[in-house]
Amino acid sequence: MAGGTARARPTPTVAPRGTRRTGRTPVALLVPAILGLLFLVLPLAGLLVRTPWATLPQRLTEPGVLTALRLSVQTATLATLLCLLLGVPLAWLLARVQFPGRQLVRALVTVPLVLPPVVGGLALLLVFGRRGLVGSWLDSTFGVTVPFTTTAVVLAQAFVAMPFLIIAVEGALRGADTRYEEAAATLGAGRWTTFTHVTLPLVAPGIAAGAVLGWARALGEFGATITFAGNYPGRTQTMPVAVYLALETDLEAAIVLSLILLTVSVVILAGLRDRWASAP
Amino acid sequence: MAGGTARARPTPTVAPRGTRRTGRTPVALLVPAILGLLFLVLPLAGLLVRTPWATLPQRLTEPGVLTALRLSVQTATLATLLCLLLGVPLAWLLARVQFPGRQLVRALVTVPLVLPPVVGGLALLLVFGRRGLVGSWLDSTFGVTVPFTTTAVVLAQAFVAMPFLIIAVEGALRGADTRYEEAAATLGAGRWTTFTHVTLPLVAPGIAAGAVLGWARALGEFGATITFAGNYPGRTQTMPVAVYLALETDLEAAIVLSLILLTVSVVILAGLRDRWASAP
Amino acid sequence: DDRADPAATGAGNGGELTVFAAASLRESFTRLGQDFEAAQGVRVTFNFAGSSALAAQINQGAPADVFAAAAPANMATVVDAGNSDGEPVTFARNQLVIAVPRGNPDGVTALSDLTKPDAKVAVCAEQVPCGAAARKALDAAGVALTPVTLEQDVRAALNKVRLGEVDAALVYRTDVRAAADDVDGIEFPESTGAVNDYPIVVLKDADHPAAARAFVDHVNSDTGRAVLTAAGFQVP
Amino acid sequence: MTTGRPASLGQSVPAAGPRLLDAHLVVDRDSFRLDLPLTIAPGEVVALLGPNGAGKTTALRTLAGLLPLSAGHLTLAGRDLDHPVRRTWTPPERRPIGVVFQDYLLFPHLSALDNVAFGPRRHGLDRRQARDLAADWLTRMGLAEHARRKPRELSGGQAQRVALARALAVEPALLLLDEPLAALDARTRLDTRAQLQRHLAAHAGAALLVTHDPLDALVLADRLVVIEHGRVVQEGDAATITARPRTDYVARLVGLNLYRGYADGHRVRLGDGFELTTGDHHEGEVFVAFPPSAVALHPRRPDGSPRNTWPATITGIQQHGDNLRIQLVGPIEVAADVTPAAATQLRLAPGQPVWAAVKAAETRAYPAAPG
Amino acid sequence: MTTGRPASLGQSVPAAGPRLLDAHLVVDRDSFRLDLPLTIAPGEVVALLGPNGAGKTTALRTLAGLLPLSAGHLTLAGRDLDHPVRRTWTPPERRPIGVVFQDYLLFPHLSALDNVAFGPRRHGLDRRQARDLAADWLTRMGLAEHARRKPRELSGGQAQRVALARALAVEPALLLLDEPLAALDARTRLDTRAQLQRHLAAHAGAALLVTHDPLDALVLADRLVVIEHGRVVQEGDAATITARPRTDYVARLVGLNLYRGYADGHRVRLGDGFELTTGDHHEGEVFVAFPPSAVALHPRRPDGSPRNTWPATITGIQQHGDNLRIQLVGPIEVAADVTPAAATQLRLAPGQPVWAAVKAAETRAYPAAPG
Ligand SMILES: Nc1ncnc2c1ncn2[C@@H]1O[C@H](COP(=O)(O)OP(=O)(O)OP(=O)(O)O)[C@@H](O)[C@H]1O
Ligand SMILES: Nc1ncnc2c1ncn2[C@@H]1O[C@H](COP(=O)(O)OP(=O)(O)OP(=O)(O)O)[C@@H](O)[C@H]1O
Ligand code: MOO
Ligand SMILES: [Mg+2]
Ligand SMILES: [Mg+2]
Repeated sequence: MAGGTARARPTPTVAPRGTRRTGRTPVALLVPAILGLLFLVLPLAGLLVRTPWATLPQRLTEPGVLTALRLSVQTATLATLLCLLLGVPLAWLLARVQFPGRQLVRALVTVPLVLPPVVGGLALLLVFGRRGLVGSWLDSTFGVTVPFTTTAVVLAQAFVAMPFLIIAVEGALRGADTRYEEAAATLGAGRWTTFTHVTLPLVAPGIAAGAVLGWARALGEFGATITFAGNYPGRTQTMPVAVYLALETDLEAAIVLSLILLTVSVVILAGLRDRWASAP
Repeated sequence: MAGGTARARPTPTVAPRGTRRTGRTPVALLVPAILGLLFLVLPLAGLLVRTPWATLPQRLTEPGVLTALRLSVQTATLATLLCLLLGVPLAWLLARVQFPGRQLVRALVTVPLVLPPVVGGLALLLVFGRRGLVGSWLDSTFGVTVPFTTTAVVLAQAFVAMPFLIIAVEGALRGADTRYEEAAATLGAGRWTTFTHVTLPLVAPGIAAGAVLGWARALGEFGATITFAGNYPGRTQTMPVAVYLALETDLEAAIVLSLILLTVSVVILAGLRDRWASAP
Repeated sequence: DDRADPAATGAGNGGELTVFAAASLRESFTRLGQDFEAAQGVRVTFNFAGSSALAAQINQGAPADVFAAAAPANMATVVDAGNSDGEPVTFARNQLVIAVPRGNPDGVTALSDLTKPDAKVAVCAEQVPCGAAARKALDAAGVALTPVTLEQDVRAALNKVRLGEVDAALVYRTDVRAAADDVDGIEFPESTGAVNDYPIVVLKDADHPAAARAFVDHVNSDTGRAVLTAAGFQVP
Repeated sequence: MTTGRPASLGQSVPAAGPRLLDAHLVVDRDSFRLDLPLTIAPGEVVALLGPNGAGKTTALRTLAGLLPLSAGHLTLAGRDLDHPVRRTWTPPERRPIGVVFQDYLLFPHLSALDNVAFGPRRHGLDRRQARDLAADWLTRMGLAEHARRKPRELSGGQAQRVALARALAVEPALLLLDEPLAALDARTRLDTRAQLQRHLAAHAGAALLVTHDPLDALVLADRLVVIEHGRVVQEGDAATITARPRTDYVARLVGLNLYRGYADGHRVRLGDGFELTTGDHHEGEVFVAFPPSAVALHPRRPDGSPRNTWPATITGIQQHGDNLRIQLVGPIEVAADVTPAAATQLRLAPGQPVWAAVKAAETRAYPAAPG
Repeated sequence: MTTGRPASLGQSVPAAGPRLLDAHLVVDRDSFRLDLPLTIAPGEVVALLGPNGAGKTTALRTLAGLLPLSAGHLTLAGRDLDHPVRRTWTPPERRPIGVVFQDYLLFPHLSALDNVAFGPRRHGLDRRQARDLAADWLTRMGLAEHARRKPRELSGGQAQRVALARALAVEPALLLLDEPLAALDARTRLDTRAQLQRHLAAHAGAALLVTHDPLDALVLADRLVVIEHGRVVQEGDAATITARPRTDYVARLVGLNLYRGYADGHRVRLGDGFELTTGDHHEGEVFVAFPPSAVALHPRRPDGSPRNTWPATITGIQQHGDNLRIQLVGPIEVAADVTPAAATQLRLAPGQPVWAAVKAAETRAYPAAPG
């Protein structure tokens, strides 16, 4: 499974690669794979065609852009951490513990996925808003109001991103061989130690995949953010919100902002993935 | 790993469950898991509190609602199939074949995730629209225009949903033991047969998780749909679009529509998951 | 309202005025805000979003001083919930035009030109103000139009024209003015009966009611009217 | 080689002295039922033998706490670890039990060293101490130079030895070993077996060893428990079991021909009417056993002394050590060992009819009722 | 038990007659290098033996096409399957090679039957035919009633037999078996070994068998290849290897004490100055071997005939079959087998000094240079 040293051998029967089993990539897989890639990447090309390259440097240096970008990356990262903190245990619960109503909980977890984000933001407002179920209590007890703060951005992003993480991690947990956990138990590891020392490392690729999904979803989140956190530059105006506003007036500006967001995320993901993708 | 028959034994040391290893669920996992669940479910409660239960039956029977609901479920399902068709091979390529630029492709796959959906819709227009890169060719050659059709809805949903599927499936593929594929090869199975007969069944839970993610994301998709496919009842008006428009005039109506959408998706997912969650 | 610590409410700094304004007002209000800051020495923070979302936020206790909506219906939601301080006033009007690609290749001159069999037309959905206005105008003209799409807002309809996906769209004059590079606006007589009003009001929970009133006055002042007119609005 | 039904054994023969482990393991799994009374004294090593699918791994899993009992009980050092009726159950991590799994189950993300250090860490040692201890164990297992390797970089046998070290490192009161030596080569096996023997002798705890290798069982275990289809078919020390197998499986294990019949003095009537004359004198249900080497083959009916002679047909010939082992059918199925020289002389080949003869003095008869 | 370095063997001894497999397997893996010349004739069964980590599995993987050669070549039935210099390489699925893996690798999602039917399906049989064939194989393996089970519901030994059936069902030209009998119990092992032997005899193809069990190797294989550290240390038929081990590993495998020294007539000087008198007469580098049973132990220096006597100290005692095997240190390390009666009489215990004696007639000396 280790990367191994590929031996370059340009032969009709394809060069073997490391310790992996090798052979010609079947056309039946290659064709749809390439079609899929084109389908995902072509629209990006469409954006690039419409990009006003001349004004690009100027846009980049506009102060509001960098602020929004920084805010986006920061909040998406915090939201991902929150998702990991709450979502991984929840995924574990769903995958490893049998309890009544598990099927229902599992389906409920997907709710934020299906909810149109704007409605999600509204729902968050109904709960954490100053007049909301939890928010009114927070306000009267601690004098804290959540909406329209950077915290609200993080919560909105975490709300929409968490299901992705949970489902990906639960899938990984179900795929993992539970007998390693049994072995850990016989060595004196309780469920918690087993979780941290055996389960987590074993499903690390799945968690990484889930975190990437969650981070990307959080980074692109717009509807819930603008509804729950509003649109204040420097505080709650993330890149997608800036893009939305730019769309109101200037198509090209919106495209440029989107491309900036994309470039940053692709660079970060490519960098991160280099690490974890080679791990297992 | 099989479900097994739980023996009910209400003892301080927790009843063992089937063949699984058993023991008390650690608080360090239980607390964040429950917090996570609350975080995801409370907003739903917020919506329920605001639901005008009295007018609910009347809303449900409005003809436009059922039409939009049917269209949503149909297009999301078709989009998921398209994602499976193109996305699983692409995930396989990323997980199993080493080729130059793999890291970049992997990062590019996440682009639609990060792109604000409205911009995604715009990008699709720039490619498949009447004046788009591919669309103008389609129009002049076949007289086909994609935007404002149900096909456009499916494409928009597939575009935003595919990354979820790909990342989930690739994670599952990386977690799977490649030695089974080696064993298949020694039995005369080529890469394609190995893929269909060994790899796919082995990563079935991962694919199912990815499909659920994709379906749910497609079902909730709004921005790319309305931008690329527009909004026409019965043809391109999906539930999220209907919800968004209802939101413009009537909060309660929007909440009711959202709840209908959610209920349908939770019922379908709970039903589906009963099947695949017990499989591995 | 005499909350002790405005910072803790998330409303921002003490000397800061918060204005919730419809997204279509972004350019005009940003300029007005700069003028106001210069004149009054009060910082203005805007929260631009869809009018309906803003109304929902305000009704859920959002810390805002002023609400400027793109339609009376959204304003009514806030007023009916008792969150306004006084009666809203209409500070601007917007009128429909037919947006066509620059140079008007199909030679559109009237609403009835949009009913040609192969013409692709975008109008706003009836739930949003420009859609309601379009309905009114089409009814007034007695034109039975079958659009290919009912757009979520004017900008979306306009962008369909800009990208060439539709041959025409019914949008506001302000929108056409902002996109003058790509589209032409064809005025039509029935639009006068389908004008959309923009109301503004000071909110009940305003932290800075005085400054809020000053801002509303500023919008209705000559300076304000000039800025709005320049953007294509009509002013009452 | 036909066999009688195993005699009903009732309760397990209790180990002499105090019992460290006192269990009656009852587990239902689909169509399979394990019903195994089992006691082990402190310091005692019990080998659990049985054909594939007999329930050995199932028994180990219940002891380790990985599978709950359906009925019965499980008491270790006076502690009730699993008792369905009393509704008590102790999770695996709180049982003083170590396990070497049949397929290793080394943690793939940890080095060999950290795999072995895992248990000691959980038992309270700090990282440094645990690693020192682990390094020590690996050295004893001859794996010092592989300490940094990940399991997938180890060969099968190396992995097995790491698994052994990992289980031993926590010094459990009861050590469970599922085929611990199966994947080891002859040389390492000898060393590891000796070490295992030393370790088992050194600590006061007990051990249960699942093995298919009679030599492992004989060398390492104080007592053998043989199960088939989830039930005990024979139990006792090596000498008894070797001398007096009670089932076909045990007979093959120890290399004897075994029959069940009804004795009337020196004559034993087997089920199908055939009679054997034995040296021993018994009345009633008995087993008769004799080694393949006691069977002589003749081209024609022999005259001379052997009282037991019968015509038979050769069905198979295999090399067996220096000799050939000949499988024969006839009134009874029997295995015979002959030297290659004799085989050549007799021109033995499958299908060929021969006469088999066994001297009564070389057979052993013993009562079928246990005791 | 000290041993000389294995003599340099150069090229593999080619099999007699036509070669089905003609290979020189060279693989580099981190610090490990396999360098194994290997030829197998049609119908021949070669056993590959070696200590853990010697490279047996690595060799199997290169033959199967799961690991590319770093150098050398691999030709099967005249087809170049892997030849780095000629840049040809055939993927595993197009090699007429079947593999039984060390840890089974049964497809977890398929029943035992479908696991076995998998290969035949890929080789063109329709579903019905493939299943019939698979059912047939399972029946031969004594697994008919487990055909519908999933691998996780099989015991270790049952799984191993399904894996065996799966590899055999495609009737490969070259069958590779990585410890195919290791997990089987004594009874099943005997049957399966016999079946395997029949099957191997029946088809024209060849087989390479990795095993740790000398008995498996002796019974099943026509020729033995012993590797250590990735290189061949000894090769030949069972008789030669049993009689003339060339390394410590082989000596232990066949149960002999082995030394290397310099012969001058009947006297052989070992490395450390100690001299052994042997029955054989040689000049130059030789090996000297004798069985542990040839070593007699005495409480005092014996008078009498044995020419080789030396003082030694007991370091270990193990049961070994019916006897005790005593490990001794002294001028040379040696293992001695004594009966329990003798041990009791001598009051043997670890640490106790004794005198060891070996008759010259019971030792064998043979040249260290191969041939
Ligand atoms: N998860 C399971 N579900 C159903 N039956 C099972 C399961 N696991 C094992 N069995 C069955 O239980 C019986 C006992 O299996 P077990 O693994 O205990 O045998 P074993 O004695 O360890 O055999 P081996 O020597 O081959 O490892 C077998 O018939 C097996 O097929
Ligand atoms: N993926 C790998 N990367 C690096 N080294 C490896 C890898 N796999 C095996 N090795 C090393 O290669 C050597 C040969 O291993 P191999 O598995 O071929 O041994 P083996 O003879 O089959 O041993 P066993 O009898 O224990 O199965 C060992 O030293 C092992 O540690
Ligand atoms: O500014 Mo609006 O509410 O999008 O028409
Ligand atoms: Mg077992
Ligand atoms: Mg191996």
